[in-house]
Amino acid sequence: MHLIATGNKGVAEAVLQAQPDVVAAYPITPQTEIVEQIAAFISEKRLDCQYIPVESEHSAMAACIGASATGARTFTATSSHGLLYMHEMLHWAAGARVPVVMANVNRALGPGWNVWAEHTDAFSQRDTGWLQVFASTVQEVYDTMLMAFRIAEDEKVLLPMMVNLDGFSLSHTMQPMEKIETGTFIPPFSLPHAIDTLHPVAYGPLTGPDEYFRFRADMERSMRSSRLVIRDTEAEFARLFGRTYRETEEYQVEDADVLLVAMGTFGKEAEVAVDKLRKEGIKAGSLRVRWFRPFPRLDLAGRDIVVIDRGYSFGFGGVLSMSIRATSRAEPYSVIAGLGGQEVTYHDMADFVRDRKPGKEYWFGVKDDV
Amino acid sequence: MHLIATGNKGVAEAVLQAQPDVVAAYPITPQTEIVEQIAAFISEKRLDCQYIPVESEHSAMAACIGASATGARTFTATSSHGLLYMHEMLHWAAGARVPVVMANVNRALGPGWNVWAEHTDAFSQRDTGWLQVFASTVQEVYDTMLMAFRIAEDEKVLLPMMVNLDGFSLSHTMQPMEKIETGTFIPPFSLPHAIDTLHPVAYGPLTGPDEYFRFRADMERSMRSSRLVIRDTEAEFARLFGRTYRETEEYQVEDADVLLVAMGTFGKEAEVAVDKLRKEGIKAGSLRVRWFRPFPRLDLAGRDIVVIDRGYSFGFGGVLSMSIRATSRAEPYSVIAGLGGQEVTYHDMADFVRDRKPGKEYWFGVKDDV
Amino acid sequence: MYEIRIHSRGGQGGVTAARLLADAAFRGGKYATASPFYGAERRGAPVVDFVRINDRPIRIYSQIEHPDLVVVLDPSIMDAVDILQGLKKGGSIVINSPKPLEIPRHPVFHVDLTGIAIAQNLVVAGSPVLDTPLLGALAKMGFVSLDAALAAIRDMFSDERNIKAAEIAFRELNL
Amino acid sequence: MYEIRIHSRGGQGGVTAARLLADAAFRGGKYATASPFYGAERRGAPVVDFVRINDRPIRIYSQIEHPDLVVVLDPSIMDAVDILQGLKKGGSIVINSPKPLEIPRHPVFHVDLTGIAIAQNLVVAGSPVLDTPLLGALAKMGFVSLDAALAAIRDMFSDERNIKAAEIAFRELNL
Amino acid sequence: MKRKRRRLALSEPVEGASGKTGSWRTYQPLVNRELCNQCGLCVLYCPEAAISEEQEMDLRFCKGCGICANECPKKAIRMIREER
Amino acid sequence: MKRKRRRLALSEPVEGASGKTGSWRTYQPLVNRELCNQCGLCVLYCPEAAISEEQEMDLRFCKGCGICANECPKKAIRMIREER
Amino acid sequence: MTEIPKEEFILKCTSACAGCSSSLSLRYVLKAAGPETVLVIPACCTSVIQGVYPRTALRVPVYNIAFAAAAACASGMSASYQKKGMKMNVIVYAGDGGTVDIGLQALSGAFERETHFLHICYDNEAYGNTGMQRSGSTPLGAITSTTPSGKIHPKKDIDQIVEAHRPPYMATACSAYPLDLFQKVKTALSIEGSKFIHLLSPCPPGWRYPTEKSIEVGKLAVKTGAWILWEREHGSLRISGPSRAAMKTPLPLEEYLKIQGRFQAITLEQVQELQHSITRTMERIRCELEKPCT
Amino acid sequence: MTEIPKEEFILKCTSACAGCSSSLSLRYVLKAAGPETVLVIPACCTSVIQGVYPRTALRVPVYNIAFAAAAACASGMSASYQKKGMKMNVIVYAGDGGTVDIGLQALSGAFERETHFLHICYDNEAYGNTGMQRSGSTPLGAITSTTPSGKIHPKKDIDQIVEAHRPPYMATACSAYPLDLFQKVKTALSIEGSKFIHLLSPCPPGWRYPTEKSIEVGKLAVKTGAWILWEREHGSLRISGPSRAAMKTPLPLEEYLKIQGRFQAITLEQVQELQHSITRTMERIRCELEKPCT
Ligand SMILES: Cc1ncc(C[n+]2csc(CCOP(=O)(O)OP(=O)(O)O)c2C)c(N)n1
Ligand SMILES: Cc1ncc(C[n+]2csc(CCOP(=O)(O)OP(=O)(O)O)c2C)c(N)n1
Ligand code: SF4
Ligand code: SF4
Ligand code: SF4
Ligand code: SF4
Repeated sequence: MHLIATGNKGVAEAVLQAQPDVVAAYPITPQTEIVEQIAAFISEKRLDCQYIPVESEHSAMAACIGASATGARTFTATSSHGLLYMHEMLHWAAGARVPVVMANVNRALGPGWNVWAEHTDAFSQRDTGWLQVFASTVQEVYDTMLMAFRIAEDEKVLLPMMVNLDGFSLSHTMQPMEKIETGTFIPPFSLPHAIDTLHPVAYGPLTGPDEYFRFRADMERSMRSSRLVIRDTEAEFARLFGRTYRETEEYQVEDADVLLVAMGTFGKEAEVAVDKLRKEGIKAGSLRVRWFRPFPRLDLAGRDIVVIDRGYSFGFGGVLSMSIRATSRAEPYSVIAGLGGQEVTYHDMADFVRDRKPGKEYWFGVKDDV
Repeated sequence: MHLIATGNKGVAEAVLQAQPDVVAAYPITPQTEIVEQIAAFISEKRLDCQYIPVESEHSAMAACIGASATGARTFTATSSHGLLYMHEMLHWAAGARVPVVMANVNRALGPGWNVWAEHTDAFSQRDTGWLQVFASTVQEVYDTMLMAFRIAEDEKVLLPMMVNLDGFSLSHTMQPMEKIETGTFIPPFSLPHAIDTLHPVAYGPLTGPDEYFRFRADMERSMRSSRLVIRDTEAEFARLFGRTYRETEEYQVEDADVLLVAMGTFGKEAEVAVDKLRKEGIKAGSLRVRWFRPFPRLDLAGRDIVVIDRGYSFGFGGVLSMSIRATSRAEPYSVIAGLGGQEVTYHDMADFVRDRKPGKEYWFGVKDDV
Repeated sequence: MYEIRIHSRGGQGGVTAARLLADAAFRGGKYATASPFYGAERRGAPVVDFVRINDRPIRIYSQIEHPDLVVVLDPSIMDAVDILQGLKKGGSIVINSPKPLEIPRHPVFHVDLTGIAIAQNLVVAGSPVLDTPLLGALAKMGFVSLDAALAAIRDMFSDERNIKAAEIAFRELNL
Repeated sequence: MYEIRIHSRGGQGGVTAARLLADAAFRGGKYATASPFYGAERRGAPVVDFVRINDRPIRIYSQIEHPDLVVVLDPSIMDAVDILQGLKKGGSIVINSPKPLEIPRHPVFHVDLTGIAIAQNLVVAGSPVLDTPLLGALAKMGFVSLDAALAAIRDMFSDERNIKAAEIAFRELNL
Repeated sequence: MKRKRRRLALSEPVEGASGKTGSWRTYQPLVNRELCNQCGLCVLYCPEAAISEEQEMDLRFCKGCGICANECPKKAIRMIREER
Repeated sequence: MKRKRRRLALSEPVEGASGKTGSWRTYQPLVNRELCNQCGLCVLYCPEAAISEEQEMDLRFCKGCGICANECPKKAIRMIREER
Repeated sequence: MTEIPKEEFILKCTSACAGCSSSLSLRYVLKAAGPETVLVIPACCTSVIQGVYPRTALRVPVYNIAFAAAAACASGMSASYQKKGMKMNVIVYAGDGGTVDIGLQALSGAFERETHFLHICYDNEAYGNTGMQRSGSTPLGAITSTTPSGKIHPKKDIDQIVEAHRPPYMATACSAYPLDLFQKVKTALSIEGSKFIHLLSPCPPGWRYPTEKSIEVGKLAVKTGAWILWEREHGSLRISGPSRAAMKTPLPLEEYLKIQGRFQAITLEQVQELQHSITRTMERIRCELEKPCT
Repeated sequence: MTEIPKEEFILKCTSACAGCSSSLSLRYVLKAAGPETVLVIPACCTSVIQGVYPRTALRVPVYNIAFAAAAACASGMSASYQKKGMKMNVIVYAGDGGTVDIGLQALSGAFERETHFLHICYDNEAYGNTGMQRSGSTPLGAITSTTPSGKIHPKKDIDQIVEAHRPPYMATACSAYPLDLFQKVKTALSIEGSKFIHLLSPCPPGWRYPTEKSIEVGKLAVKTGAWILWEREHGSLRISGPSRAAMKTPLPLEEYLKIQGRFQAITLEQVQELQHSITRTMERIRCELEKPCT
C-alpha cells in the first residue's frame, strides 16, 4: 500500500505491524508524534498492546527492560535529552541482553535549548552496547524499523537496537512510502533467558571480575554476529519486498575520485551534490553510512573523502570522521556541519568537496578559526 | 608534608585545599570514602563549605551547575552508575560552561553488578564536553585534583573537568604522597558569566541553529585552548612543587622498539613490564596516556605499539586503541583487558608485548574467539 | 520540480496545509515532500513550510531557496520576514487577505482564508485554522486537482466543514 | 620488596590492618602500599589485602603472587581459600588463633587476636575488630617497629584500647 | 570594537523579545470609553501587560486573546475583526 | 557436552550460595534442652533459617548473630566462644 | 490592588500563546519577588515563553535547566548564596510535568534538605510545551494527545506529597486570582526554608476553550470547588477568600467541565468520581479546620 | 503461626550481615508470596544478600535493576503479565534509598498509573550497602558516615507521600513482627493495583548495636511509638496488634535511642523533636480513627 507519511508516521506504522506487547514512552520534541500515533492506534483498538505512560525516559527504558525480561516485545521512542536521561538504562538494557527496539529522533542537546537535528545525542550512546542505524528517508525509516525487531531479537544478537532519524528534517518531513504486508518476516518474540518461575534464577547479581569480563566479551561476540544477521535480514527483506539495504548506501562510488561521506538526511542530499559536481566535471560519489553500531568495515584506504559530521566529540573530533580514520586508512577532510539544525544544502556540500583539505577539520560557517 | 594515603584520601585532601564553596554528592562504591571524608572535614570545621546531600547523582550535578552559575567553586565525586545517571547533566554542565570539578572513581557497569575498576564509565562520557584526565598514583591523583580547579576555571577554558582514578586499585590503595602548600596556585573562583541581578540575562534559552552552532564551536575552541592552559598549569606546578606532568608519561620510550600504551594504574604497572622485557632483551617502552579529553596529539606513526584498553565500545573496538588509530597513523595490537576489575599483572603485560599481532584485537583470557 | 514555500504562524495550520498539499500531489501521481521549519514550537511563532512536487523521487531536505510559489497565511508576517526572498523570477504569491495586494513583478492572488475559516467556524482555541481552505485555494492554482485535495482533507479530518471551506476557497481565489 | 598478604573477612579489620601496616612502614622510612580486594563489600565475605614494603617507589598494583608472609585473621577461611597459594619457599604465616598450628615447610606463628580484642572490648556490632592487635603482632615480626605501629594506630584511632591491644599482641605473638 | 566573546546563549531583556506579537491578532480589542468605569480589571488580567493604567491597549503587542473584553464587567471592550 | 551459552549473569539457587557462613561466627549458640519449651521463637527469628523445627542449629550456616539466644524467653540458648 | 507594584519584570511581549494564564501569573510572581530574584526554569512552556536567543522578555536572571533538574539546580544556587551570605529569592517556576512527574524526585530531595527556595508549580494539567500529552497531573477523564479517549487515572495529589515534607509554607493559587497569588508569593518569600505554591493555570490550547475564557475557566475551577485556594503556614491551614464561598455552596462541577473541550469524552462515572473527590477534599479540609489533627 | 508455610524461598545461606533483620523479613515476604513471584531488586543490600554470581540463595526469580529504576521495571513486568493474562506477584524489595530518594520518582509514577504490583521498602534508615551514608529516611539526630555529627533534617515521611497516591493498600511493618508482616504481604498481594509496605528493618552495623539485639531494637521501636504498625485498606486505617498497646502507653523514647550507637550525638532538642513528631503522629492517627476525615 502506497501512502505519504512523515518519518514519525513511518516509525509508528512499522511499530503497529510489529505488534509489540509493551510500549513505554515519554514525549519529547520532535518525537511526540510517534507516541501520540501509537496512543491513537491503541485507542482505536488497532494495536493490542500495553502502553505505559511513564513519568520519565529513565523509567521508559526501565519498563521496557522489565517487560522484555518477562518475554514481551517492547518498543520506545525518544530524542535528545530523553535519550540522555536514559543513558544508564541503555547500558543496562544491553548488559541485560534484552532486545528492546527504540526509535530515536536525532536532536541537539541543551543548553541553549535547541530542537533541531544533530547526531550527538545518539553518538553519545555509542559505548552502551546498542545497535544503531541511521535512516535517510521515510521509506527507510519504516523498513528499518521493521527489520530492527527481527535483528535485535535474533538469538545470535539479543542486543537492543536504536533506529535514528533526523529531527524535523526527517521526522516531520512527508514523503511517499510503501507499506508492506510483513507476513512472517518478524518471527514471534522469544527470549531464551526470559523469566520463568519454574526455573528461578537471579538476573544480573554481583559478578566477579573474570565472569564479568566473559559476559562483556559475549556482548561483543553478539555484536559481531549481528553483522551477519543484519546482512541476512537485509537480504531477506530485499528478496521479499524488493528494497535493498546495506551497511552503507553507495552512489556513483565506483569511478569516483572523491567521496562525500555522511549519515541520515545529509547522506541522501549528498547524492544531489554528487550530481551537481559531476555536472561540473568533478567525479564525486556519495557513501551514506547507515550502520553506526556495529560500525561498518569500510574500505577507504587511500581514497579522497570528505566526511560531513553532524555530531562532535569535544577535544577529539567529528565522531563519524574519527571513526572512519580509526577503521580505515583514510585521511578525510572533516566537515562539522548541521549541529543544532544548521542548514546545509547540497550546494554547500558541493563546496565542501571543492574546497577540501584532506586531514583538516572545518566548522561550516564559523568565521574565526575554531 | 609527607603522608600515606589512599587515592580517595588524595582526592579529599586536594578538595580540602581547593576550598570549594559547594559540594553536592551522592555515595557509590568505591567513591564513598571521598564524600565521607569531605563530610568529616566539614563536621570538624576544617572545611567551610555547603555540603548538599542530594538524593541522586543527576541532582548532584544539577546542584553543582546551579551553584557554579552563581559564582561558586563546586566539586562532586561519583563512579560508574552514578556517572551514568549524571549523563544528561554532564552534557548540560559543559554547554552551560560551568567549571565543575569532579572525581570519578572508574568502575564497571551493570548488569551483573560489579564494583571493580574499568574505564567504560568515563569513556562513555567522552562526547559530553568534559575535560578528562586519568591518574595512576595517589600523588598524581592529589596533584591533578589541585590542578583541575585551576584548569577548568581558567577563563580560556571554562569547561567542567573530570579526574579519573581506578576503582579500588587506586581509590583504595595506600601510597606515600606529599601534601603541598598550594599558596596562590589556585586563584579565587571567578566566572565571567556568573548570575548577576544587576545585569539580568536568561541562560540557555531556545537557541536557533546558527547561534547554537557557534556556541558549540566555542566549546571546541575552549577545548583547544585548554591544551595550552594544561601545559602552562603543569609547567607552573612543576616549577613550584617539583613534580612534572604531561599529556602522557613516557618511560624508556626513546630507544624502544615496542611501546605499551595504557591508562590509569595499568599505565604505571606497564613500566614494570618494560623493565622485565628489557631484562629479557626486548627493547620495550611505556606510554601512559593521562589526558583523554582533550585527547593528546601522539606521534606514533609507524611505531610498534600494544594498547591495553580498559574500556570498550561494542561494535567498534577498544576506546583508547581506536582513539590512537584515529589520531595517529599507528596500527596497534589492541588488548582488551581489565574490564570489571579483571586481574592483569605486569607479567601479563609482558606477554601481550611478546605475543603481539599488530592490527589485531585480543580479549585477554577469553578462550573462544570473541 | 515545483517548489512552494508557505509562511505562517504556529497555530494557523501551515504545517498541516503543507502536508495536505503533498498528500494531494501524491494522490495525483507525483512525488512530493513537505517539511516544516519552526522557529519555536509555539503558537504565534513564524513557521515556514516547504513543499516539493516532482516526477522523480526527491532527495533534497534542505530548505527551498528558489520557490516557484510563495504562500502567505499571515500577511503581518511580511513585516518581519522577507517573503520574496529567493522567489523565482515571475514566481507567484498567494496571500490570505480579503484585499488585493500589489507586488511588483509577481502575480499576486488573494483569498480571505481567515474569513472563510471563521464563517465555517473552523476555529481552535481562538485561532481560525487555515489549512483546509488553503488547500482549496491551491487546487485552484492548478498543480493539484480539487478532487485530490478533497480526498487528502477527508483522510485527515472527519468534519465536513473542512471540505466546505476548501470548496469555498477554491471558488473565491481570484485567479 | 617485602610482600604480605592478609586474609580476613569483611568486618574483621583486615583492610585497616593493611593500611596501618603500610603507614607504620612508611613512618619507618620505607615506601609502602596497601590495597584490598573484596569479593563483595559485606560483612563476612572473604577479603584479601596486599601490603608491599620497599626501599624504592612501588609501581605494581596487581595482586601479590608470591608473598613473603601470609596473615590469616580468620582461620576458618582456610576451608575455602588456599592461603598457601604462591607463598614463597619458607615464607612465614601468622595466624589468629589461640592454639599453635603446624604447616609443613613454613614457620607458623600464632596469637589469639580475637581473644585480645574481646578482652579489650574492641567489638563492633558483635564482631571483634582485629586490626590494631594484628599490627602489634606484626611489629613483633620485625619489619615495622612497635613505635611506628603505635604511631600509625594513634593517628587513626583515639581510643587507647587499640594501643593496649597492639601491645598485648606484640607481647603474645609466639615468635 | 571587539565583541565580548560569547560562550553560551545569554539572552538580554528587551521589549518585543518575541517580535511584535500584535500581528498574531485576528481580533482586536476596542474600548468604549463611555461604558468604561476604570475598574482596572482588564489591566489586571491582560497576560501581555499590554493595557496601560489608562486602558490604552498597546496594539504592537496585544495578542488579541479577548480576555479583557471577556472580563470587563461593563462590557466596555469589544473584539473586532482585525483588518490587514 | 557443549555448555549452554552464557550471555548474562544468571545465578542458580543453591544451598550455601554465600559459602559456609558458619565460619563467620565468633560465638556459637548452644541450646539447653532442659530449659527449652519449644516455643519456636528462635526458629521464627533466626535470620538465616538455620534452626530446625526441633531447635537444631545448622552450624554450617548459623552466623552466630545471637538473636536466638537473645530472644529465647526461657534463656535456654547461650552463646559460647567458638573454638577454632 | 494598590499594593501591587506597577513595575513589570516581564517586558512586552512573551511568546506565550494568546490567553496563556501561566504567563499572566508569572507577571505577578515577579512583581511579588522583585529584582533580587533568580528564576529557575526546567523544560516547559516557560522555556519558550521567555523568548528565543538572543532576546528575552524577562527582566530577572533566568536559569534554564534540564527537565528533571530544577529543584536540584535551585538547591545548588541556594547553597551558594547561603555560603556567600547573600539574600536572594531562588524561585523555580515549573510546569506540572517538571514538578509531579520527571521533576518530583529533585523536588522531594530539596524539600527534605529544607533548601531555602520557593517552588511554584504552574499546573496546566498536561505537557504543554510538547503539545499537550498526559501528565501525572492531568485530571481523570481529560483528553490529551496521549489519552485520546480520556485519562483513566486520577490526578496525582502533589499537594499531599509536598505536605508530607512539612514545608513551612505551601499554598494553592489560581491564575484567575492574581492578587491572591501575589500575596502568597510575598508570604512564601518572607519565610525561611522550602516553600511550595501550586498554581492552577488554565491553558486555551490544552484545555480546548477559546482564549478569552482563561480567567472565566479559572474562576469556575474555584467556584465549583474543582480547585480550592488555601495556604498552609507552619502546618496550619487557612482557606483563601475566593474559595470560602465555594466551600459552602459550590457551583455544579459540570459548569467547569462543559466549558472545556478536553472533557468532551468524559464518562458519567468519571464525573461522579471527580465530584466525589472534590467532596472528599472539602470534607477533609473542613474536618481539619474544625479539629486540627496535627 | 501455624498458617506460615514451612517452605523456605531463601536457601541457607545469604551473605547478609549476621543479625540482619531485612534478610529475616525477606524470608516471610517470600513465604507469603510463594513461587509465582518475581522479585525486583534495585541496588541495595539485597543485591548482595542474594549471593554472588553464579549462585543465589533466593528460590524465586530475582531481577536486579539499576538503583533508580525498580518501580519502573516492575511496571514493565506487570504490563507484560497483564498482556499475557498471567497472574504473577511482582514485588519490589527496595531499601529506603531506593524508595524515598533515588527511587521515589519511579515509585510515584508507578502508583499514579495504578500499576499492579507490591512495593516493599525495607527501611534501615541509611544507605546500608555502601556503608551507611545518610538517606532521606535517616531520622533526625542519627549519625551516619555522611552526617558524622548527626543528621539535621527529619526523616522523610514516605508514608504520607505514598498515601497521597491513594493506593488500595498500604501498611507499615517491622522485622521484629514477622507474623504481622506475613499477613500484610498476603493481604497486599490479594488486592489489585499498587500496594506499599514500609518495613522498619533494624541494622546492626548501621544502627550500631550488637547483632543479637535486632529483634529487641525493632520491638522497642514499636513499643516506644517511634514506629507504629498499621494498615490502610482502601483508605481506612487499622492499627495492628503490636502497636495498640504502644498507642496507649508508649515506653519512653530514650529506651529506643540509647540502645543504638548512632544516636550517641543526638541533642536534647532533637530528642524532643523526635518525641514531638511521635506524639503528633499518634494524635493524627487517633483523630482519624475517631473521626475519619476522608
Ligand atoms: C528529559 C527530557 N524529556 C522530555 C523533554 C521534552 N519536554 C520538554 S517540555 C515538556 C513538557 C513540559 O510539561 P510541563 O512540565 O507540564 O510544563 P508545560 O510545558 O505544560 O508548561 C517535555 C515533555 C525534555 N526536554 N527533557
Ligand atoms: C545511580 C547509582 N547511584 C549510587 C549507587 C550506589 N549504591 C548502591 S546501593 C546504595 C545504597 C542503597 O541504600 P538503600 O536503598 O537504603 O538500601 P540498603 O543498602 O540500605 O539496603 C548506593 C548508594 C548505585 N548503585 N547507582
Ligand atoms: S486582547 Fe488580550 S492581549 Fe490584547 S489587550 Fe486584551 S487582554 Fe491584553
Ligand atoms: S545465632 Fe543467629 S544465625 Fe545462629 S541460629 Fe541463632 S539466630 Fe540463627
Ligand atoms: S500551551 Fe498553554 S501553558 Fe503553554 S504557553 Fe500556551 S497557553 Fe500557556
Ligand atoms: S548493612 Fe544492615 S541491612 Fe545491610 S545486610 Fe547488613 S544488617 Fe542487613
